[in-house]
Amino acid sequence: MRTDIRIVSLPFDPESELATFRSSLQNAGGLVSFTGLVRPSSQGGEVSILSLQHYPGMTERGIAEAVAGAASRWPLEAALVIHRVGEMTPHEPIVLVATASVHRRAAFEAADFLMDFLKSRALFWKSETGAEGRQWIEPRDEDYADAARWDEG
Amino acid sequence: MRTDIRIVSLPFDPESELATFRSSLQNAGGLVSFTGLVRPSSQGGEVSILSLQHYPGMTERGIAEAVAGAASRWPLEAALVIHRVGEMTPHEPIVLVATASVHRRAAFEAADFLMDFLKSRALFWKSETGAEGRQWIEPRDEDYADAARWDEG
Amino acid sequence: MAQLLFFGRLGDLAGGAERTLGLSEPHAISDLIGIIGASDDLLGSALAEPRVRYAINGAIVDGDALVEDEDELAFLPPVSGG
Amino acid sequence: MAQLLFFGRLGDLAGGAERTLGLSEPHAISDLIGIIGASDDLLGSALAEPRVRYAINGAIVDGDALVEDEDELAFLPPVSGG
Repeated sequence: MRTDIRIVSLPFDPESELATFRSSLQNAGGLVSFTGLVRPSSQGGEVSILSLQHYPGMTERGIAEAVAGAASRWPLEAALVIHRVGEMTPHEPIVLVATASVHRRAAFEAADFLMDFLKSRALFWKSETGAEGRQWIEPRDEDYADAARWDEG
Repeated sequence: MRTDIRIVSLPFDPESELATFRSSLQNAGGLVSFTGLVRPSSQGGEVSILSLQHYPGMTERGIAEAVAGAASRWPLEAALVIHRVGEMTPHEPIVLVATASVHRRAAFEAADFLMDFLKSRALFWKSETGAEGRQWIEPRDEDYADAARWDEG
Repeated sequence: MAQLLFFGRLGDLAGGAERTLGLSEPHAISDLIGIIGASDDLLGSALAEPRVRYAINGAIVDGDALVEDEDELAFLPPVSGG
Repeated sequence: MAQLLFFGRLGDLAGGAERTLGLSEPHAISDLIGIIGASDDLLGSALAEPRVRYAINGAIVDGDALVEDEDELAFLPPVSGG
């Protein structure tokens, strides 16, 4: 399987990345993508800046292990993970996950699995700055529950 | 929910459609897309031309009902379905489904649901032309089983 | 004239996706299949297969439904998915 | 000098994401937390919270692991997801 994993500190263009990803495919019949966007508000109210911190090296290795896990569960032709770090403003893309497979279901499940990993287990620390100042965020119970769906029984 | 449903007989560019779709979003935190591509081979061997027929009007109404069904199950901000008909060659996009929601899981499930509908219940008739001539295709058992996952118990 | 539409492989059997049929009075779809089958056995039995669905003017109906002279009657074999 | 890294809210408490610490001999992480806590009570108890994980040179370890003078010791609070 071809994999492309990148942590980027500058804005990226999800659609041009997807176009490149699609043009690389040989046999895949389907491509699933998830694009995560900075939301203009959260539980705490309006958000003006979202800031994401990672642990260079260790964060990438964790994501690479999750991608390898996806490749061992599903027959994928290629997978792409691009994750933004640093300071972002509402509506900017934070994350792009794309998976391609001969089988539609495999591409869906692998993208879903990778997003659950990124949302609950990848080494990212997030703070939001709004009217009330800056606040550190922890995963929602929902994110832990989503990720636990894939654990061995 | 904003919906955009189109049956097109000329090639379309999934990534430029996705860019337009993304730029329309106000509150969505996530966008899921599925892009289906003509595969260069199938059970019957190499495929040189894929031909898709639809029933103008009735096919669109069926898809619109499925999109309305998705909107009633999941909190979606927007949904996009573009489906190609006519003659296509390998690697050309056949279908693009995109869903956007505040909730990641809703966007994933709605896109998955719509693809299952399109693959097994939408009014499309497909033939493949290869070395052996032209052959009409019926859905795989897998497609029926995928679609049945969403039926009321 | 009623407009008959044959989708998928039915179009190959009918030698074309469309055909017109003058109806002096309403006929049930099953009767029309009988009339078509009288002159084209292969097409008639393909149209009568239980997996073939019928639509009059874009609405799914069963074989008892009556077709009138201005109607569009479509024969829909199992769909193959997009 | 050992390099200490404080992620997420721990960086705010430590007054910076990085700090160096000269170690004449190896120390268990739990001992180092005690040393830090002696001069900064708030940071010390935040580092000792059970949900905080430790990594030495990029590998997750437990509190008994020994930190040497050239090591990078990271304090990882619960991740918040991408």
